[in-house]
Amino acid sequence: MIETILGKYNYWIYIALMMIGFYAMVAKENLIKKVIGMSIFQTAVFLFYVSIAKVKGGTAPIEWHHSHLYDNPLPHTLMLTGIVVSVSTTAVALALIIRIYKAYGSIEEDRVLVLEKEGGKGE
Amino acid sequence: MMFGLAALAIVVAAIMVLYRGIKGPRVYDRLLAINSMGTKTVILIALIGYMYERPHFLDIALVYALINFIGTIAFLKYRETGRLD
Amino acid sequence: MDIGTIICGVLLFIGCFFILVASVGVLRFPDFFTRIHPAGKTDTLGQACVLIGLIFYEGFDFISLKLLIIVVFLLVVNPTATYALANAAFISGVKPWKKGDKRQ
Amino acid sequence: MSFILTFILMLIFWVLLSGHFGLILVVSAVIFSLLVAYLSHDLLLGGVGLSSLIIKSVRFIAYLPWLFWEILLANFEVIYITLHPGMKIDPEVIEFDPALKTDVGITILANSITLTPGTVTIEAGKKSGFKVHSLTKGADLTEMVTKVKWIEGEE
Amino acid sequence: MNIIYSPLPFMAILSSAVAVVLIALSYKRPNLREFWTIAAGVAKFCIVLSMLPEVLAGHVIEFSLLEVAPGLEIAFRADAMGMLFALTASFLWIVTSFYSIGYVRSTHEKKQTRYFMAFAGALSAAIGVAFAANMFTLFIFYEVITFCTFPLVAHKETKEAISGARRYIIYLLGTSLAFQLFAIFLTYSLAGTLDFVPGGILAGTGSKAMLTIIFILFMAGITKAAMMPFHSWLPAAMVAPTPASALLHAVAVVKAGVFTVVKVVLFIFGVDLLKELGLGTVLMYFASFTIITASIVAVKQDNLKRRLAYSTISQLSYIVFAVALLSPSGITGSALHIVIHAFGKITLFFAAGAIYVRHHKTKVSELDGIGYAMPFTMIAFTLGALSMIGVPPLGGFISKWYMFLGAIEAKHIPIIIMLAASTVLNAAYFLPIVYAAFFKKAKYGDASGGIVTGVQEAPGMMVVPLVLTSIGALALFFAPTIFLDLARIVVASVTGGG
Amino acid sequence: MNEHVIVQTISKILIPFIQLYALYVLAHGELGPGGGFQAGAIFGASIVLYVLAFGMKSAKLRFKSKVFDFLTSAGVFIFATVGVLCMIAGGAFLQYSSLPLPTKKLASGIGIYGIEIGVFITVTAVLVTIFFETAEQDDD
Amino acid sequence: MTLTEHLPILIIILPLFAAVIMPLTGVVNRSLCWYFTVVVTFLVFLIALSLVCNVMEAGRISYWLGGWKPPWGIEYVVDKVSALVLLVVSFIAFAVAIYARRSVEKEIAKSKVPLFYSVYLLFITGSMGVTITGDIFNLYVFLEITSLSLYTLIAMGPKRRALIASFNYLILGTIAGTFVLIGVGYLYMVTGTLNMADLRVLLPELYGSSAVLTAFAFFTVGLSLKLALFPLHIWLPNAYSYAPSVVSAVVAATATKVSAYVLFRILFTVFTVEFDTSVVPVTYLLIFFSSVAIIMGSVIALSQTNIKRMLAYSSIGQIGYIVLGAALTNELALTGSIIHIFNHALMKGSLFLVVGIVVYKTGIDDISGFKGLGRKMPISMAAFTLGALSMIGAPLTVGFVSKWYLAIGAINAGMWFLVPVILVSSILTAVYFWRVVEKIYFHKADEVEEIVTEYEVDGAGCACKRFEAPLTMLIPTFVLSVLCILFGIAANIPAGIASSAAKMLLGGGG
Amino acid sequence: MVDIIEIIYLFILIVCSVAAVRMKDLLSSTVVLGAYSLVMAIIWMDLNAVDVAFTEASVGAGITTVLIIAALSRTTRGEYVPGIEERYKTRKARRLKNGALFIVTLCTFGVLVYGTMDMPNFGDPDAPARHHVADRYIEKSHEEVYVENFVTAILASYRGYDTLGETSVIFTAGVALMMLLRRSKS
Ligand code: NA
Ligand code: NA
Repeated sequence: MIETILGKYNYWIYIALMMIGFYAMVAKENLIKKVIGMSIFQTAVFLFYVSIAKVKGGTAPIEWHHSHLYDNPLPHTLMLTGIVVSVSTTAVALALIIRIYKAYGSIEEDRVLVLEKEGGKGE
Repeated sequence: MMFGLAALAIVVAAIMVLYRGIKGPRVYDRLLAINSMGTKTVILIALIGYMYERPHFLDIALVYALINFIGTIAFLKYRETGRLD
Repeated sequence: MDIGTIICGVLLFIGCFFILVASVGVLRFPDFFTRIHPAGKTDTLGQACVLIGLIFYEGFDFISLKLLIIVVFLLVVNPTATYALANAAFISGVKPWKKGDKRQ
Repeated sequence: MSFILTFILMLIFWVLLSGHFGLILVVSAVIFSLLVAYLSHDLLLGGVGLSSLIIKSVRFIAYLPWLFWEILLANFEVIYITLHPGMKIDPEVIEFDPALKTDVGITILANSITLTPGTVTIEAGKKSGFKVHSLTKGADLTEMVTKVKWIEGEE
Repeated sequence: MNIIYSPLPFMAILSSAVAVVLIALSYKRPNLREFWTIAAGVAKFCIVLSMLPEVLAGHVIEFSLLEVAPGLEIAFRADAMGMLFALTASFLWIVTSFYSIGYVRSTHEKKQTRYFMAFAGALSAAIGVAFAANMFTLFIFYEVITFCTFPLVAHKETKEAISGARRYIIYLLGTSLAFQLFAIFLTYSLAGTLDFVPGGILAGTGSKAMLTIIFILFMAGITKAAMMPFHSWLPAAMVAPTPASALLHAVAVVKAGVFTVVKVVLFIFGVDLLKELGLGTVLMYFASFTIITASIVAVKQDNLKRRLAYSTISQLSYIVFAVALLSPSGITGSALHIVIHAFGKITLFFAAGAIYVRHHKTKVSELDGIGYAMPFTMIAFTLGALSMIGVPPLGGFISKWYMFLGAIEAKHIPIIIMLAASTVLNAAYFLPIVYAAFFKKAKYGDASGGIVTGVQEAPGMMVVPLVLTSIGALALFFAPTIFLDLARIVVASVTGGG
Repeated sequence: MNEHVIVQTISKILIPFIQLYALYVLAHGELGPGGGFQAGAIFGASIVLYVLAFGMKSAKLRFKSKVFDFLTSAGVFIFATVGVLCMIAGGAFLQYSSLPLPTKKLASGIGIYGIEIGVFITVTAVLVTIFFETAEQDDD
Repeated sequence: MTLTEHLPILIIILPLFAAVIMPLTGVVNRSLCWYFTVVVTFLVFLIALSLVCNVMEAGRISYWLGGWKPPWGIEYVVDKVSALVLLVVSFIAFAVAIYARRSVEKEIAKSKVPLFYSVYLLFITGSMGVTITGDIFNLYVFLEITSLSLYTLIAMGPKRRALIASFNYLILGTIAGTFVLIGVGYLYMVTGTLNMADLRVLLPELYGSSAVLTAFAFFTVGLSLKLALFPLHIWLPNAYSYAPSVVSAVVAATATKVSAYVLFRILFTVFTVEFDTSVVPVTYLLIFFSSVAIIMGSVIALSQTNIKRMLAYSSIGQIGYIVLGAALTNELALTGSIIHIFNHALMKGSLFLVVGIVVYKTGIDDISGFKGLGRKMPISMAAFTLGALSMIGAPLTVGFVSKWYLAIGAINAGMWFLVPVILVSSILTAVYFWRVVEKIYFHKADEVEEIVTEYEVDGAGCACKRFEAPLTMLIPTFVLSVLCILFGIAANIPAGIASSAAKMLLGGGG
Repeated sequence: MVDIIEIIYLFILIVCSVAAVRMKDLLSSTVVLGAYSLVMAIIWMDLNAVDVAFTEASVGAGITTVLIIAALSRTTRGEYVPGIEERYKTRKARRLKNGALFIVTLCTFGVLVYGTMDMPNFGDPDAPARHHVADRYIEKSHEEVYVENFVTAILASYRGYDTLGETSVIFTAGVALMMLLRRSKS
């Protein structure tokens, strides 16, 4: 049991981070907070992938005459893609937030919905 | 070992600075702290390179230094003028 | 142990000491403008010491050149960032702490 | 002029960074240095004559040892203050106008002040002059101002 | 029994479908438009007639159009049962067309093009139901009828019309989707086919409970047969113009409903299986209940068309009842009643329409003495009514006679009492109208308030058709041969030659 | 910032070096960490720094949005074209070894370099575009 | 390699090239963009068509990207299912592209039209990439291209509410995408491969592993979110109803279908049917949720007054059908499910296109806006009616064919109690569509006429009579709705493909 | 030693993320998110993920932070804090929503924890992920792709097509931003 817990500490942290991000993403009313949550949520997954790649005693996956034990390069590669996707999504999200603010004068989800019903513009 | 101890010392320093970063009270205090954390990150990356005996990844340290600088400038510009353009 | 390693050790020790003290300063000082002193310069010097220590350890090759570039970069960029911080705070009306004021 | 200079500088910088000399890399080095020179030569060296550049650079390099010494001193002072249980500080803001002519001069002075004795520049400009935050009262900056003025040259 | 492969059944359907397009195209020229209607009717009737000799000779005409998906085939088969329905429908369409033209022109209805298009479409679909070779094809045309008749019901576009039409479509579509389709799904997955086979396809395929469920689903799903409690769409649909009601009640819709019931009973389940399950009796009692209840309700209606509507509900259940006897004479009676009721009921509706067009009367209580103003109409009405009651020498008597025989064959003696009672009730709601029309003093007036004197018949385009259909109702008593032969062929096939 | 002098001066000095560094990262992607994405981001960062120090107006005079629009497309185009060239040369999409070059090593090297350049161009252009579009205020 | 062998990559790379060049084309000549889009989507459609033919003849096609043998490289797989989905997507893309011209002119700012077509093509590229790939990580990448372009397209809607709809979709879409990514990670962790075919070989040994189960759970939830299965559907109604008309149409016809297809792939080709039914009883859960979706989608649709919202909720119900068929895991039901992907694309596509026409002509997207349009736009309204009949599942329409297979499949699976679910929803569908049809043909137009004169550009003065939409809009709309009937009558063709596809999926091929 | 640093940093990561999410001042929140990225960088380095560290530094952390600031500059900085009255009014709905979301989060958490049980231990050299496909990348990429960085070998050659997809994602984002925010000049 202790072995399971200690042997996988990276995974526990990744789970915790993911949940923090996830909760912020869905529960926060402020749209920018949602984006911040999203950022944490996604980096948590990167952490998971990179943790898979780790090999005890392994070294960075770049050819090196001293070593024959490398970490797994594939998850690293995959996460480069993940990072790019994350940034792209963030950019689009922020653009939408700017537009929402322009249209409603607020970036709070519940306020915006109220304003939508009333047909007005905040602030 | 030597590098490890040094790294640990810097980690301790980073924790102290981070405390200031989270506590504030002003956003400037946070910024100051985070900027300082950024430079510590640069040093740590260099040290980790030596700990793994693969120091040729200093490019990454350099990028962090650069990004840290640009980030700080961006924060401050926003703080002063309320805009980035 | 060769001489480079020893010099490196010494420099690392000094550097780390500077950095730790700077951090203590950031924690202890009463306001933003006083905190900026340790953060802006003691830190910089500490970092420079550590990196120069690494240069001594490495000897002269392309890696130490890169370390040197980092040192120069930090020395150029850090004070600028410090200045920018201080300037922004000052302009936006943060009042410097005077002796006898409350801690912030 | 500045284009060629920038190109050479960039090529040197590349060699410092790279340390590899394969065919593709060398070709890239030349092309990319040209590209950067084309894009940004006016930023780095816009409108500076070669001779004044050399003079100023030499003077600046000569200024550096003194500066490093000052930095070292400054740091010991800060360490002393930081670790002293009584925290003997009495900050003040000093205002003065060093009457520097060039941006580079102002920059050098401001950054030097920031790095040295218990002082941090909080404002610097041609019009506004300098404002410096000092940890203790009575900081003396005149020597530094003189040295920076010397780097700037007398024209 | 020979199978003849020929596209004739499909062409019978197609003829009026083509007419739909032609009618739509000639919307600017009413005379041409009406010409297409009549021409298509005649063509259709001729095509159906041309198949008659073969069918009477005991052959079956088949045509497979296409296979929609494995197991789902659109195919047609003209057999005796279908012929019976198709002959009636296609003949009555011609008559109804003339009557419709007269009706809409004299009431200046709007959207006449849509009206005739829907009319032709509904007829196409009715023939499709008649000639469907499998349940899938039948279901398609069953639904097409619904959609084509919707515009007829909603024709007036008043609030009342639209809400009546809405109820109409919800009932018909809803139940057919919910129950009939469900039953079809179950049937297919049990039997692996949906073909109509004399003697049924379901025997020995599923548990008793499952088959019972399927049967109940079918009966609940064929709402067009207007068995209680799924009958209320029919009175609601009375908002339609009268010729449309005539079409609905006598020819297309309800007949398609009872025809489907008969098909399901005889060709999906089969006489033997139903007897084994004991479901015929249950259905019979249900039908009997509807016969009596609807008749009682009809007696209370003052609105003429509503009274006719409840009469229809009751009469349809005769057909269901008769087939549910599962005896040869019962099936014969059922098949014949499809035809005979059609002639009788269409006459009654035509008469109601004529009264409305000429005198704007819709209520039974307003008809005192109208027999003198509209002698032809009311005599025809009387013939139709007597046929409905089952008085000789009218067609109605023949079908009722076979039902009696069937009940005796099936040894359901108590049900004979029900037949008798219903006859009395039929008389109770029809005869007072006849009595009032001819023997009560006229107390109605025209627009100026004066007493009407002299004959004031509806236009000839309307009167001639209704006289014709009433003669038909009469003729069916004296010369039912063709239909009787057809019915016998049906009986022979479904009871295994017995 | 009211007084840009220091940041501006430092930026002037730094920007060319940052740009060259970005290109260095691009060129050395096969040898060490980094490659087109990172290089593009760093190059983009240099332009962001320019905007921060000198303002958007000055930046837009220097770096035309239209040029970046073009580059945005050009990068992906180059990448995909490399793939298609491999196809034309008889291999699968992006099968560098089929490129008609003397050695496989060179073919692979050129192919990878080609796509990295494509990536670099798109990333630079897009990051700059993104920054321009998000940072610029509506003043009217 | 011959051109034919390259078709699997060309079908992706062609629209990608077009998307990339589109903004530059816009600089040269803005009106060129539309022609360009139409030509490209047409070519893509042709490629899809020939792929379908090739697959039916030769079976599974595998394309090694970069020439690397899978599992080391990325593999493209065209089999009967993916070919069919490719065909659907490309056909809808083509039809909507033709339609787009006038609608886009009206709804999108002029300077953004080239960009719009670019993002449109990216969306198509992404959708097809997701469909054709045989690599689970590549799937994630293309899923994200699809998502990003979709967020953008939705945000271009004319009302400000579109922005919120888009943002909410972005949040949920990111969660969905990241869940898929986690699923990919867990599978990779325990097997060491990303190739679907390879995973299928390696996974059965590990079926007991909790990591595999977790991967499966994340895939299922993530994809259910993407395809808007009932409790996870909340993003869909707003996204569909506030998007520009063109986008609503193309999204409703393709996006959720593609996600559903991906779910099938995970359920049946990465995992095995035994796993889905016995190791984890996920199929029962899916049956439950899809049944709820079928009913709830229809019930909520019933209460909508906005036509786009009504169609959106109707889609939620229809998605239920697709998932239900898969969850029943027998050949007939799965055939129904696959054929419904195709059929629903046709009918929802045509319905949304008609709504687009109405919005284009009258500016109203409320059901009451349809009053009396039967006479004014006879062809559009005929198309709508055909679409509505298909949705109801009237025989001889495509809708009937789907329901037929699903119902028979359900009965064969011993779950005949699902048939009432299907039938009740058909009735509800009939009710809410009939309201509209009734408005079209049996109500008199009220205020429409006045608004018409405002919107009517070319037919000044004849507002009271016909104001049928321009041909570029009318033709694709009508073709789609006629296909609803055509493939309802000649259902043998798609049913043949679908049933062999279902066989393949259940047999684990592909 | 590296492990100790890593563990410490992992905990700091949690602290940063919680702080970033909870702070009311969005600018401070962003600042802390910057710190989070820096901490993450060290973890990448500890895990030998140099390319990830590089990318996260240049593409991820830096750009994201600057973009969020840009967004703040065009919207508003403070998170809206409703007054007591408003909070009181909406408390039921809020509690219900947050409760439901909390349960959803908890469920996800549960599944993840469950999934971790059968995972290979962290750093296990015999883990399947390390072998099968990855072996070839490590052993052959020098002869097959002629590249020293295995990550680059995969990224540019073995899975080069993914990179095209990735570039398309970036391209899509670029076009999206032009569509959403660019003002039409005429
Ligand atoms: Na690299
Ligand atoms: Na790289």
